[in-house]
Amino acid sequence: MIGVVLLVLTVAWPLALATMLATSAVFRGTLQDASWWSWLVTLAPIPALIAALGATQGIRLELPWLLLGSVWEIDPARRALLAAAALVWILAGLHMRTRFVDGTHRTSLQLGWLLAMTGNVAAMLVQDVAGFYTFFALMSFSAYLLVVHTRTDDAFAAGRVYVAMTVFGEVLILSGLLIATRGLSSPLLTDVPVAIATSSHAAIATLCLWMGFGVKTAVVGLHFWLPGAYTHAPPPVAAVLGGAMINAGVLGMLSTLPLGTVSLPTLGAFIIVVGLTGAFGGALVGIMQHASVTVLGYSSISQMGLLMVPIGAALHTPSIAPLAIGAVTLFAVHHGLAKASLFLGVDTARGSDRFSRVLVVSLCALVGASLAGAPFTSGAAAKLVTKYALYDVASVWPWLGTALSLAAAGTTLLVVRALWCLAHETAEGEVVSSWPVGWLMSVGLVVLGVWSLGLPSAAPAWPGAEWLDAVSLMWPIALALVLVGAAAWASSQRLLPLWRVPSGDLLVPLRALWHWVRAQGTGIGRDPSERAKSGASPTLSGAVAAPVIVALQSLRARVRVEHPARADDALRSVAPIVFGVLVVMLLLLFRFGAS
Amino acid sequence: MSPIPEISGWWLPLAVLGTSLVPALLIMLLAEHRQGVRTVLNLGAAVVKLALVAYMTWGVAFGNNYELRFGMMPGVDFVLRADAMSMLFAGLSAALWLFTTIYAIGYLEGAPNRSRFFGFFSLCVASTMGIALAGNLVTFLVFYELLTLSTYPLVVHRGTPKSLNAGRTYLRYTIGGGAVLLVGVALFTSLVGDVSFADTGALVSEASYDATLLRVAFWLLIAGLGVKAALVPLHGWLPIAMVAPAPVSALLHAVAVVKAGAFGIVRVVYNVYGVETAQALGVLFPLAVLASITILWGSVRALFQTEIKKRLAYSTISQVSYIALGIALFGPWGSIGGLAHLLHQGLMKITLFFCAGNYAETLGVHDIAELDGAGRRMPVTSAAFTIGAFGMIGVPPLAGFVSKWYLGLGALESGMPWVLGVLVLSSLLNAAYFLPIVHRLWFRPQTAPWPDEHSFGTGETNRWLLIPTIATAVFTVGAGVFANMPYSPLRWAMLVVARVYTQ
Amino acid sequence: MNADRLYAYVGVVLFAMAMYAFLTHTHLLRRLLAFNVMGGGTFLILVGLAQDGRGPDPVPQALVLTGIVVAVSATALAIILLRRWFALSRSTALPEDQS
Amino acid sequence: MRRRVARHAVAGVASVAVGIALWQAIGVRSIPTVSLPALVREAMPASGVSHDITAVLLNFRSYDTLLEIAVLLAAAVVALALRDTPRERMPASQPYLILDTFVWRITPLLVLVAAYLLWAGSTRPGGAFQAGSVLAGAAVLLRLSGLAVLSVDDRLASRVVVVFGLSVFLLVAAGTLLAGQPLLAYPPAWAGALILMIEAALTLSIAVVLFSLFDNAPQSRPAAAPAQRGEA
Amino acid sequence: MTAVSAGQLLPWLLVAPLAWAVIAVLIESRRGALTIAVHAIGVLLHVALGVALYTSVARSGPAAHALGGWSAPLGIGLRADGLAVTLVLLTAVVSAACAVYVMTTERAAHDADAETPRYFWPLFWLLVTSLNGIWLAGDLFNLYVGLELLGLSAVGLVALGGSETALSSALRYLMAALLGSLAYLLGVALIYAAYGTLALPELAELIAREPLTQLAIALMTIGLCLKTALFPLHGWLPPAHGVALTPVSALLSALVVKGSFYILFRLWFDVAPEAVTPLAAQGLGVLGAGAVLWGGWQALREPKLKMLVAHSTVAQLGYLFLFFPLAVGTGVSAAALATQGMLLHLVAHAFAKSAMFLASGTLIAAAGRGGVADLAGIGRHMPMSLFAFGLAGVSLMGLPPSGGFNAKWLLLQSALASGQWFWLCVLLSGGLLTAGYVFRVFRESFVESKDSQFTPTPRGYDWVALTLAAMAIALGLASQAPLSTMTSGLRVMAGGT
Repeated sequence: MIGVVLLVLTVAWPLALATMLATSAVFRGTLQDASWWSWLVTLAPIPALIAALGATQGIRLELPWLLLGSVWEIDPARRALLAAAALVWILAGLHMRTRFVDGTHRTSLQLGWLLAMTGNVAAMLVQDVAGFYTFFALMSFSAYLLVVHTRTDDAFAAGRVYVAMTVFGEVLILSGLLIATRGLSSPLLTDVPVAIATSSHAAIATLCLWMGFGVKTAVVGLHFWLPGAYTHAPPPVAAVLGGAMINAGVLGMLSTLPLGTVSLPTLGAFIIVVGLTGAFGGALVGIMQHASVTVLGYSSISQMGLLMVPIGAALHTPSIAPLAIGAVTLFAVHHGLAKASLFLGVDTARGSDRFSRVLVVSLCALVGASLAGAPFTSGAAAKLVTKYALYDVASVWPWLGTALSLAAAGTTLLVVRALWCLAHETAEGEVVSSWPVGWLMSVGLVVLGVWSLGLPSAAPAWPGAEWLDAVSLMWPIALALVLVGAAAWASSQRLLPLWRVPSGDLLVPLRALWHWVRAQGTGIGRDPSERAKSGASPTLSGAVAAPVIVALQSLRARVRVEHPARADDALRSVAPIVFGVLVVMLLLLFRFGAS
Repeated sequence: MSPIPEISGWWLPLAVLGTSLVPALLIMLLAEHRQGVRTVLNLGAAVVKLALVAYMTWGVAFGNNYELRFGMMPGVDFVLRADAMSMLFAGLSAALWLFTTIYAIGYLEGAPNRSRFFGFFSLCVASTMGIALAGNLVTFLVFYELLTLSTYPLVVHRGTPKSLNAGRTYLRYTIGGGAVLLVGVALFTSLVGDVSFADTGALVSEASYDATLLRVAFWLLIAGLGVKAALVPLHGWLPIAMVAPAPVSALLHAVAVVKAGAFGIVRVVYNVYGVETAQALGVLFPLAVLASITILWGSVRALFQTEIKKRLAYSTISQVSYIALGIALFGPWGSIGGLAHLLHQGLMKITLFFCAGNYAETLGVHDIAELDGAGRRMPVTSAAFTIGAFGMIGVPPLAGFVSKWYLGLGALESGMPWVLGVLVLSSLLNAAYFLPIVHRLWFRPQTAPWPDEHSFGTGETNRWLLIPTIATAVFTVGAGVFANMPYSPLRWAMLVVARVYTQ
Repeated sequence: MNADRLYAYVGVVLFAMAMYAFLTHTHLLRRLLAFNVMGGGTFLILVGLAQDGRGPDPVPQALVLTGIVVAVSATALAIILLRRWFALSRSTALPEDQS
Repeated sequence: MRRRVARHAVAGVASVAVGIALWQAIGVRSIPTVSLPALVREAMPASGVSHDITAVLLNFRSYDTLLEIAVLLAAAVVALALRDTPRERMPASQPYLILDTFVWRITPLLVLVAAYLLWAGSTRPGGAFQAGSVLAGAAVLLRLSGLAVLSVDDRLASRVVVVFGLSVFLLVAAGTLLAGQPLLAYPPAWAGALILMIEAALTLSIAVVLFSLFDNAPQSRPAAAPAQRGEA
Repeated sequence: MTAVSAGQLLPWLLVAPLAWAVIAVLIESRRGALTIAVHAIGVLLHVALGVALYTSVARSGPAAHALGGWSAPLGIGLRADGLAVTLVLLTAVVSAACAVYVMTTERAAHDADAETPRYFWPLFWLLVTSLNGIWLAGDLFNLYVGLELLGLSAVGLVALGGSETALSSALRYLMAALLGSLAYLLGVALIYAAYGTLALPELAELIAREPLTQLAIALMTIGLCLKTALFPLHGWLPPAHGVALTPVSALLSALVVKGSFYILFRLWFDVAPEAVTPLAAQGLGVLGAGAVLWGGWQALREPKLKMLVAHSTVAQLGYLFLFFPLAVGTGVSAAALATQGMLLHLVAHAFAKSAMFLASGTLIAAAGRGGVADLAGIGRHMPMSLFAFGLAGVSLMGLPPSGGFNAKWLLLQSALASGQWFWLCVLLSGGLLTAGYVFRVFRESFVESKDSQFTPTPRGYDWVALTLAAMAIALGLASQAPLSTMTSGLRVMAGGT
């Protein structure tokens, strides 16, 4: 019973807070300014956290009247993700609290925070397709409020890309779900992989779903929104984006892709290739960035690329799916916490003086080591589990292990680059006056290791000794450090070419293309008259339409003429003629009409 | 079987019709300054009608039949009948009429010609009710034309040259459409006879009729109805008719005119031909194509509009065709989607038009570009607008999502997966033209003073304008969130569809 | 050819000629006269043809009497209108016939 | 000019066509089977008059005559309605001895003729219309010769005389109806008297109406035009 | 009333209005209350007679009355079948409405301008008499006299306006009427020569297809077409109907032109179905189509309101003639449908057009000038008149629910049943054109202009017009009963010709 109440509260409590906030705003109240209120907002995910940690047996609640029939459930497999998300939200919230109380645009910030958080945690406990999709959308769209929080032009530009990509993702997800669940009125998430397996459109459905969620997880090619959003949002927002919300995408993939139910070798291979592209590409572009948050953003792209590898492999070879799912879950939890911690670190550093900054950067280095997969870190565990899961496909792609290790090197480079940037960034943004509790706690969590959160019970047998294999873990890091050294030397000698890849990479040429297309197509869809007014050159369609329009207008002019009906007068003056003609006609018709 | 006493309810359809017909006449006779009486008449009639419709809906759910039938002319009966399908539309009209009436009272405060306005307003709803309850094609035609006539004075209400020209365009389309519909009905009747709407189609054995002529009749009917339903290329009147006062636009777009067309298409496909016969005749696929083209074209045109109401108008063109699309998707899911959208679109679009009206009345804002920062000045209206816009895009848990979900299912079920592409594209376009507005509302600072601001005491705008806006917005959310509740639009659509398919 | 048949034929000729006149003249008085001649022709046909080959028949004669009264009334009415029209417009023809 | 030619051509063709058609049709016609003269002869005894045409006019087809009088009334009413007000009196003409004498001599004679025609109508050709015409002719003659004849104008007396014939006719008609008989079904015994009475009344009215049609015909001088009313 | 049979009632419908014509002449110089009272009694009596006759015949079948006690062919018979009594009732109602309109004018007459012209009432009653005479006539020659009475009183009513245009219109009308009557009379002469009788029932038995008969029918047809203003012989109608006084226009358009059409219908389908040819029927149909299109087009361009309505009459009369090709030479069901449609159109048009004329007159009286453009902004001041105009327009356009719609529907069905698609287009285009000119008026009236001045008009005007218009609408919902009365016993219903 308590469990059910908790479950309801998880969603209802933040929603209630949001409602109160909106009401207060409408009536010009001052709720949003109150200090106690900011605590409520910050700690709104507490029910979620308690539910996630406490629900060892699982809680289930059926709400047939809701949406298309809804089922809420915390099952053991998702507890970790839910707990991690709740934690990230709370920790980031602690960083946001000062902004809640006296930042600009408080109301929309708090509202966005609450709603996105609700969507995020609810998406992790809703089991039916419609409900999941609903909360996923709630999270995605509300996050816009957070992304554009600073209201700068850059933020708006980033927000626009974010929303566009989100909508794109949403419709892809919807299509995927529809294709997958054809014939099911109110399907559960668990039905989806099964349904796909039997569907004749399995590949299409899978692709749609993967791409749809791939927007959220910033799969390469769908990642355009990420650098901008991370860069221009406040770092705690980046923390929840990259630490919690991203995992909703991961969960979406895990829940809906037909992992283990059907073999889609081509698609699996494609996903692996794309993933690796993301992993290396993200690293490559990331190290050329100049802002710590941007670098961290590319790190997310890179990490998520890595995460795609087990997913692709599981699609390719269904038998490894259980292991892969466990690995991905672990990876996601680890990455979420670590990335959040790093962003919070950035937030802390920005508010610190020079001395404290050194401290902050060094602590961040600890977290970064975890991200890079240094031994005895959660990163190492994630990496090893992943490798283990991929063991069975090694025969297909023997180079996969190496690639993953190389990618770890890339991660290391990114971490170093991020820390370097962080250390050199001048203090900007809002100064966090209070003690950065959230960040410190996050560092603690990461350092202590994530698996204490309770690893998925469905996880594979623990790969005992192998994960102490320090060599396989260390050489990529070492390689990276060598590279860093080389780079530092080259830089000091001014040998390093000053390549700059703009933040947003491929988006830049795409945007240029879009502007060009728009310029070409200005006339499309306008009324012909408007087009004529704007002095556009005559078009083919205009040339075709012109005679018709002229004809119609002259006809109209004829109708409009308001003078006495001359035609009738004319007829009247020839009335005798008409009569005569008709007489003859009628006589003939009668005479000869019979035959 | 039925908990309601089995009354021979011939008077119920009549009463439902009368609750707006009688007030219409009374109001028209009322002197201009008798505002109190007029308001009481308006609201009283709306409430009574809602109650009657609710009662009837309840009865129909339990299988009761309410029918009024008498000979209209040789060979043709005048039939008013409440079946599940009619209650779908009647319920929508009755509910939204109440809100629109409230809204209009506030909107027209102090304006001239109110007796005329509300008279024709009521007449318009009477026609809508008649369309809903019509039990055969001729009766449908009667009210369909009555609708044209009663909406014309509303469209030209302002009496400006612009609105008069709009009225002329409106008439050209609708009267022309009516004529085509008349031919269609006449042809069908001459082929089959005066048949009443039946759940699985009035056409019992299509084999005994000339299939080509049946097809011709079908397309004539669709062409006639397509004018009001604003199917491309018959949609030209709709954006132009935007010059009408906001409550009228709301009525035209959400309840009355376009819906009458859409509902007519529903009737023709399901209750006249029967969906299975229509499928056998091969007319559903072209209809789906037509609807798809309309959906996309409307959305594309909407992108280029700079006026709020015009953008909404093109959006309507696009959205209403979802209904036709759902109908054309053979199979229960598509039907459910289409029928549910009939209601959902009404809720969402009326919300949007209310909001547009609120902006115009309170701030004097007509162009999208002038909306910057309106969210701060009018948060409730803007929230409602946001809900409506997101609903249109199909974002869950709003009503639009539910329709799209079932339409999508229907597309796949009927073997027209490309329709899914249309839906996706349309959603993207919807987002592309709605989200910038939402963005302006909330995230852009106000840059210029409002063109024509009115102050309404403490509230952001006139209470009469605000309450219906909130109500419909809440319904938009409710229809989605509680989609699976009994008597929700979705469930009612399911009930209807369960009776439409024979197998 | 008996007298009655002759009446009928004369009536035909009168009717046709008067009809020609009625259609070609624009002067209203002439038209009126043409009308009266036409009427005369008709009456001749009515009586002549009815009696042709059947002997005297009082019915058509009575009809013709009635017809004459009617024609006289019509003529009188026409003249009244015509004179008034002429007084107002100084014209003897209808507006569309005035060159 | 072209129109004029066309008008003549078409009118010619039409007239000739009608003429030829009539001519031909007359030539090939068949003799009818129904014979009204026989029926008339049969019914003559009950008609109240001995002259068959009068019988047809005022008994067998008296309804036609009733309507015919109504037609006449219509013309008279229009004449009254359109008559010039105030009426310009015709200037008294110079006395012409011969004319005056002639008129004075002939008028009583005409009245006498009229009376005879009226009376004769029941037995031989004659009747109300003929009598009335003669009377009206006398009045016209008087008026043309500038002699004092009362004009038929708006006065009640004039109007009474104008409708007198029709009134009598109608009263008889109503009487027959009230007696439970068909319209204008005279009781055979009264038929002759009733017909004569109607004829007499009609004669008076016809005379007055015909004269009024002459008398009230608008003058051709625009000065006399009455104030225009109604629609322009 | 129960004891009086329909046969006994018949002559009263002629005697009563004729008596009132006489009375009207007698009390002509009196104005005001007396006139109103006397004529009100007459109108009431007339309506009562009409209702009594209608109910009696509708209940117990057709009636006949041998005038003078002489049965046809010697005497003249009156006969009242369902169609005739319906038209009698129609005449009673429409003429009553027009009478009330005139009485309203008289009551409200503050200045001489609004006064009824002298001698309106006698002509009015003569007109009513002639109409009743035509509806009930059972004799060809009697019809001629009736036609003449109708024509002369109608011409007189037109001329009452007294203006130059009124006179020229009246003259033109008279010339057309006279020519038409003569053509008809010539036909009567030929028929009598051929069959030796004039009584319609006997003729119906006797008539065969032979040259003389056909010639007679042709002549009568052309004469009646001229009097019915069938395109292109309609030239006289618009000026006459447009210039006449408002209630006169209403009477003329609603009833008078129907008189000659009624005779034509009787002739073709009751008396001489054997003598007519499908080709001639097609010819009439083509002319009818021409009328629909031409009249509509002219109305669309007409700057004066009443002329517009008059042109509309031309167009609407065209619909009546579409009946001929649908009923001659077609199947039974097509002919029956066409007959029903035509008759219903006749009645509906009478109501609608009289309402429209009365409403137009009121609008013009309020605006002070007769142009459509002068109505700009009148909507706010004269809503009731406009409403009546609109309701009438609905019926004319053939939009449901209205008698006009039902009529159009039946004609459509007939066209479809007989496979004559061409008429379908005509029916439709006619409706669209009608919509065009009706809404032209509305477009002006909805203009919101501050500077236009309108004189208030008596409320009674609006009620009269509204009542008539409402009847046209009500006919759309309840056309079954009147139709079954009208068509009962018609030969054309039993089988096409």
